[in-house]
Amino acid sequence: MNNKIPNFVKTNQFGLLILVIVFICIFSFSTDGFTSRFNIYALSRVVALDIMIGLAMMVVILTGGLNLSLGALGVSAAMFGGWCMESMGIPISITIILVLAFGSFLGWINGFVTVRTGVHSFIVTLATMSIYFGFMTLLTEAEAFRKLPEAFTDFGSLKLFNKYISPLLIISVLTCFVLYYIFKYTDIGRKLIAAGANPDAAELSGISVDRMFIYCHMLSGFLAALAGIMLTARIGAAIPSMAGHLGFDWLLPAFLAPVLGGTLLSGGKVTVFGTMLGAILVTLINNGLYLIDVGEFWVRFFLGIILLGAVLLDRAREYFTVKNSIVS
Amino acid sequence: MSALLKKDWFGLGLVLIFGSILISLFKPAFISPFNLYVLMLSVSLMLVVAMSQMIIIAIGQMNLSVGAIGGLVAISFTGLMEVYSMSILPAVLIGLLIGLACGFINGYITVKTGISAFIITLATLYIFKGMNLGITEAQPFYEIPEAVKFFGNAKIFGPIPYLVIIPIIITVLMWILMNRTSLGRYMLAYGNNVQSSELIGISSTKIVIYAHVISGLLAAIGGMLVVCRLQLGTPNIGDSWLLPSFAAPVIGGAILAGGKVDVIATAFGVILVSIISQALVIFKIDPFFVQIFLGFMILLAVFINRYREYREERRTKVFSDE
Amino acid sequence: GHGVTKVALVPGGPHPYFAAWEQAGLDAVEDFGLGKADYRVPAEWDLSQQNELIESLVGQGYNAVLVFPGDAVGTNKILGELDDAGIPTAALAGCVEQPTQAKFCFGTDTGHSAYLGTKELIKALGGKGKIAHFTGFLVDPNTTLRINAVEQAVSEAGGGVEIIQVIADIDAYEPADEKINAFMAAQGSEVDGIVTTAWVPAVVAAQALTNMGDKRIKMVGIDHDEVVLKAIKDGYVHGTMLQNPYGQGYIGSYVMDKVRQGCEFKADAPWKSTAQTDQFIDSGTVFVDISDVDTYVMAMRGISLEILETFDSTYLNCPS
Amino acid sequence: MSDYILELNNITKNFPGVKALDNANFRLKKKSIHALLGENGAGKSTLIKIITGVYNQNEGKVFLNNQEKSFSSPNEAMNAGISVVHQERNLIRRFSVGENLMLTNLPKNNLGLIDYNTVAKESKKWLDIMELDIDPNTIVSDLTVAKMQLCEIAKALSLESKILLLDEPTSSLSPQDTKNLFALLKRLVAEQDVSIVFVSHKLEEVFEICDEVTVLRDGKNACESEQITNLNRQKLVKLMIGRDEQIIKSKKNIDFTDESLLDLQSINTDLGHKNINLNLKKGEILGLYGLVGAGRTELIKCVLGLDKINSGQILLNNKEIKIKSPKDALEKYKIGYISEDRKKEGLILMHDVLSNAGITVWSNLKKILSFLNDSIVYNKVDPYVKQLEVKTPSYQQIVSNLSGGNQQKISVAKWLASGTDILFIDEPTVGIDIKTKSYLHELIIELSLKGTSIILITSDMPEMISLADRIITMKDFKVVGETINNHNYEEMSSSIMGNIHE
Ligand SMILES: Nc1ncnc2c1ncn2[C@@H]1O[C@H](COP(=O)(O)OP(=O)(O)OP(=O)(O)O)[C@@H](O)[C@H]1O
Ligand SMILES: Nc1ncnc2c1ncn2[C@@H]1O[C@H](COP(=O)(O)OP(=O)(O)OP(=O)(O)O)[C@@H](O)[C@H]1O
Ligand SMILES: [Mg+2]
Ligand SMILES: [Mg+2]
Repeated sequence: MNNKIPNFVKTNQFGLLILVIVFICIFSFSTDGFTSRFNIYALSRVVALDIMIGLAMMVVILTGGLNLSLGALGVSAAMFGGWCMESMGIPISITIILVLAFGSFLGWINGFVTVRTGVHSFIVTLATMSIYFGFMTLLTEAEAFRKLPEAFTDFGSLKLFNKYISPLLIISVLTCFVLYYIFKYTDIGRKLIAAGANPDAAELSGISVDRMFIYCHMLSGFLAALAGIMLTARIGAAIPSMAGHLGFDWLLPAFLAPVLGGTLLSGGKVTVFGTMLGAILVTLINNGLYLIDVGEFWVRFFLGIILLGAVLLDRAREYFTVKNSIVS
Repeated sequence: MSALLKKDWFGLGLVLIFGSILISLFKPAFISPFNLYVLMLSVSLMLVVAMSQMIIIAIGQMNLSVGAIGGLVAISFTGLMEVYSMSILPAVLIGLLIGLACGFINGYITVKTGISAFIITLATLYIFKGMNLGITEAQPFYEIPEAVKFFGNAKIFGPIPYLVIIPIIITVLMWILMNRTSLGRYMLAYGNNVQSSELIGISSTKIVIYAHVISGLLAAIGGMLVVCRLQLGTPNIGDSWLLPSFAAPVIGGAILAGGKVDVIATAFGVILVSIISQALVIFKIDPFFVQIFLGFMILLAVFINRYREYREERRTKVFSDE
Repeated sequence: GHGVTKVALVPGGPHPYFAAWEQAGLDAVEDFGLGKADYRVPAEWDLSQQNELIESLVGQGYNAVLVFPGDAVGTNKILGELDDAGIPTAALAGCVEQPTQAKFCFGTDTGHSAYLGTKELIKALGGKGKIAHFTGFLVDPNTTLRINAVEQAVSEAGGGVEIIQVIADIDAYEPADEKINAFMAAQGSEVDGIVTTAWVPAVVAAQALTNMGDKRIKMVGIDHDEVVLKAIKDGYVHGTMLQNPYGQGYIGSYVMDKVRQGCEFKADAPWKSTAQTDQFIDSGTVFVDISDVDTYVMAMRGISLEILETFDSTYLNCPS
Repeated sequence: MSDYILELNNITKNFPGVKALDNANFRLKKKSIHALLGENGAGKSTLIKIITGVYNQNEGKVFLNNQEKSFSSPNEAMNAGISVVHQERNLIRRFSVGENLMLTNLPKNNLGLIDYNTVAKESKKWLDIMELDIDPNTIVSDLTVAKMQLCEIAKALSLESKILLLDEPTSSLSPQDTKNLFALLKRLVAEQDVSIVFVSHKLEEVFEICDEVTVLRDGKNACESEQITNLNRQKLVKLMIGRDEQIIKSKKNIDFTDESLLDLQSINTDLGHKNINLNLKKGEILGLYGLVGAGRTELIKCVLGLDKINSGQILLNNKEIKIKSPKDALEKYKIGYISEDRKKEGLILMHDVLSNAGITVWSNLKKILSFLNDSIVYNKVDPYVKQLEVKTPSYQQIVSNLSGGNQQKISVAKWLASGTDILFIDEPTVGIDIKTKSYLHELIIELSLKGTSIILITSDMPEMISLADRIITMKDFKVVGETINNHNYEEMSSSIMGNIHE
């Protein structure tokens, strides 16, 4: 009886996967444009970014904290990249390395201040959000960098697989696999999770929790910077407003994906592929709602309703599978 | 004295007093009646919003939809008066009813499904805001009765605005609720430890629904107060509430994982944030530096306040374990 | 042989400024026989939401897009992609920076409008006084243009006028209310004039002056929010810089249809230049004060008709 | 009509993957103290939670005063006159003791607001009855574990119920506290007709106060309402574990003149330890005895670098060392610590058995690029988990779903796996059934025979005397005595207590 239902079916990812498939079916039948090459390509780019942003938030949620500075950090890193390429003429590959290092450094600041002062990551990142964004605006004077090397911007509009898929999506999916590997198959990944789940127990078991928390923030900065680079490539320029005022536009997608994906907000549990599926689901619904033409002013309303329905359905699935796995 | 030192609001109180003295030494305009009036206005609006979030923090949850509820009530309130020519009182009552209903929906779904309130209110944030936009199509309502406008502008004595009355009453009631009633204590107990409080016999359903209903009502009041203040019902009301609503209670020592909030310290947190943002204007900070200063000031204030409890706070999580 | 034209008019996000586009589009369908001219609003004021909407519009069969750029630079990429897909586009109400695939920019030169508004303010102040400038998000490139334009107008006024404070990042009502009132409290007695170059600060500042009952401070606002217009009528606000959203939507839709029918822009078309683009057509910016606040709609319509009447002959080469 | 106040018939309770109770019966007579016994995971706590409406049984019936009852919430059970002290601590940590005691029925003034003066007064009454010298305004989180447990009992008493369910109420009490409690319980039964269900792993206690016994084994009744007079220790043990108990004593020859392995020299700490001198020989089990609050746990934590040592030296093999963190201790000096608070510090309750048992060995097992997978960890920890006979459906079981005793086994297993040279073991057998307890004892001795040096903190005197080679007594953050253990219970206990009460 216990083995009747495979383990994967019991997971949140399975529920999400089913939902994604259902929505793909609904939208393909009920709208014209959904399966068009242009639309799928566009979707792949949006999804790519949402996944990356979601992952960047996920790794801080792992510690039981939050990273409100995510958007500000990503934009700052992207602007830094723009400056490197346009003003300094640094080659693309080196720029990317520098940007990722810069993002990790800003993440390190978040982590270091959080761990050392004991002030909550919520407040610390609330403050650094303001600070990073302020410095970015000050230093760039809100000027965009738009004379970026063509090789770089072309990458953002490259079309693969019979022009259906953006290479950005491949980067995001690869990142998912790398993170999955880290969390599942490495010593350090396990320690990150343990530290997030119960810091006291982890510390007494010989794990340096402070260091793990700082790593999580650095990883978050790294991923946010990567998202910044991807967005720069997609837009073809590094723009101060590309994540909205203070980077706010990134915050909701950043929460939605991991939370839908089953990442535990109290820390200690991550689901990399859940986050990926969460991002895909939200993007699909958003896109589908525009296509179905419910009236744009109502898009948000229906998005909310569908999200609510999705989490309720998922809960029903959980209930059902647990009920069926009781030994007899 | 040592009992005083232990209070969450004590450190903040000191920061506020010294901060204010320092600012008024440099800029006497800071304590001019008009400035105090302006300060009180901005404090009173945020106070209600912060309380609306605080009560949810007390039970160890988050309400991302406070702003959306406030906005929905604000435009319903003005819409009823403009489009249906309703008089003020019924419009206020319906506004409160909407807030109550929104809160009830949040609470009911959260407690019945066991899904984290963060997710539920994230979804309802879209729903409430979506209704707001769907109804208004982004157009503000302008026809506000004179009485409402008057309430938003008039002063009682000296620099004290009428508008501050309701927030003060709410703050007092909230203090009583959280410190002197079983309901409030049960909310805190629930926030402290869900499992234990259930074993003690505290009903989760009741606690969670009550907290969300109160939160919804407060958000509704906040929305309507903003209408009084702005004298128009724009669909954007509430959009900028989310972070301040968390910041004030947290600066006031609330633990986001639940079970610890302090009404007075939250009020001080609101005042602190208002003073900081006002100081940035008064000192004519170059707009390009404003964000940077704001960030550092928040950190500084929290450092000073938190210094004494620095070790205890070390790994508190944002969310309670479920 | 190009099929019917289906135009999408896409604003930057939900905002009352653009509301007139809806009727303008419908009227254009009626008057010029387009297939469609729909007002399609991104669910949020957010560049990527706008991009997502535009991308989905292609799937829905729209074949011309008029867009208020969510970002003067960032929107270019998607315009380029639409161009690749054979869909003509133009920037409406605000411009995108060159180089761009947008056929042209039809709207308000934001910098120039701020410049003119400040000029009007200085005139009202009699050439001397202290002024404050309230504006929107710093990261919006238009904000920098506006700050510079206001400074330029002030510097041209000789030494008599001085900017004592710039308050930015107040594109939401509540922070705007807080900061503008704090400003009034601290500097209200010193300042002689206020220029606002974004919608929300204009509304809030007009409201604040009305509430204070202060007619000494001269203010020049922007756009046509009822609060601002009423404050002008009541004498609390000196005037406002109006734009022409209806005309933008109406004429823009018309031109897109022409472009799709194969019309080309003349090589010697009398384009205007702005800081962002040199293919700019002014949809009309007028300053309105108490004398013409009631009749501005007529004035705007006049400007629109004038542009429309001469548009073909001035700008277009059409296949016969 | 029977004279049972509480009767449970054929109760079955399923959890995902576990059948916790299987046709179990339980009958509680009026005015009796009824022991409910069984190994870890036998289903004792589950039974109690079914009585109190925390869980609903899948099958079977509950009768209260001969009427069928089924409580759907703890509140209903409370209102029906059942009060309970659960195995887990259920005090609200940020509330005061007084408020916790009165929480279900907070006294109000005329305005309907809580009257905190009355709260303090009322609760003081119950604290006094428990002979607890605590100010009702103390915040619970400032209390020691033992005090918390006593408060919890006081809280249950304050409901003045006729049925009192006590799930391991004495697990962290000192012998003295336990004695006081028992006197009180006997008085309640005699004077107020209270009926009590008593769960404990300490059989001496059962013989001291109980009159009837029900034993559960794997969720089934091994015996039902047996008179205590018909039983003796051997019989009881056999009922519980299905075989006889083995008494183990450490029999080793430690040469106490040897060089010591670990040496604490005049340690003074931030927490208030004064001039602590301690040395640990290779292969020795050094007992640290003391009443609760003597500062033993704190001393160890200071040594591990979690709190500050102000002066003094720590020598390892005669070389001065500075331990900065438990990580340092584990990785550099091979020192491990088994915490007394398994829920908070010992285990990651939300994670599965494998990752809890393996946490200390990850660093050692990792391959190139920090690679590590489940089977590597499994191979390492499986022998220890097997050896301790952890009862779990699989390695993927979430630890919080295990019974308390099995949780404790996991928190021990992970340190066994880590293979440290020095192990600090803090209260290892709190809440552990006797079968496992003797396994654990065997294991500790075996470890020391293999050369691991152990500092053992336990408040269980018999345990201390059977295991330790040498016993150091602490009181008020100071060392007050040192005795070489001759394993003679009477002699040793009087000498230790002598040290404490000097
Ligand atoms: N909430 C739960 N979910 C899943 N399994 C559970 C749960 N609670 C208890 N169990 C399982 O039910 C069985 C009985 O547990 P119970 O806590 O009643 O044991 P116990 O006799 O009290 O043991 P101990 O002496 O260790 O406290 C155990 O196998 C345990 O793992
Ligand atoms: N005099 C005291 N005043 C206040 N708190 C004390 C005092 N003595 C000890 N404590 C507290 O009591 C708690 C128990 O101390 P500790 O755990 O070190 O004792 P122990 O000897 O290990 O006892 P056990 O492990 O049996 O509980 C600690 O939290 C300590 O801070
Ligand atoms: Mg138990
Ligand atoms: Mg101890």
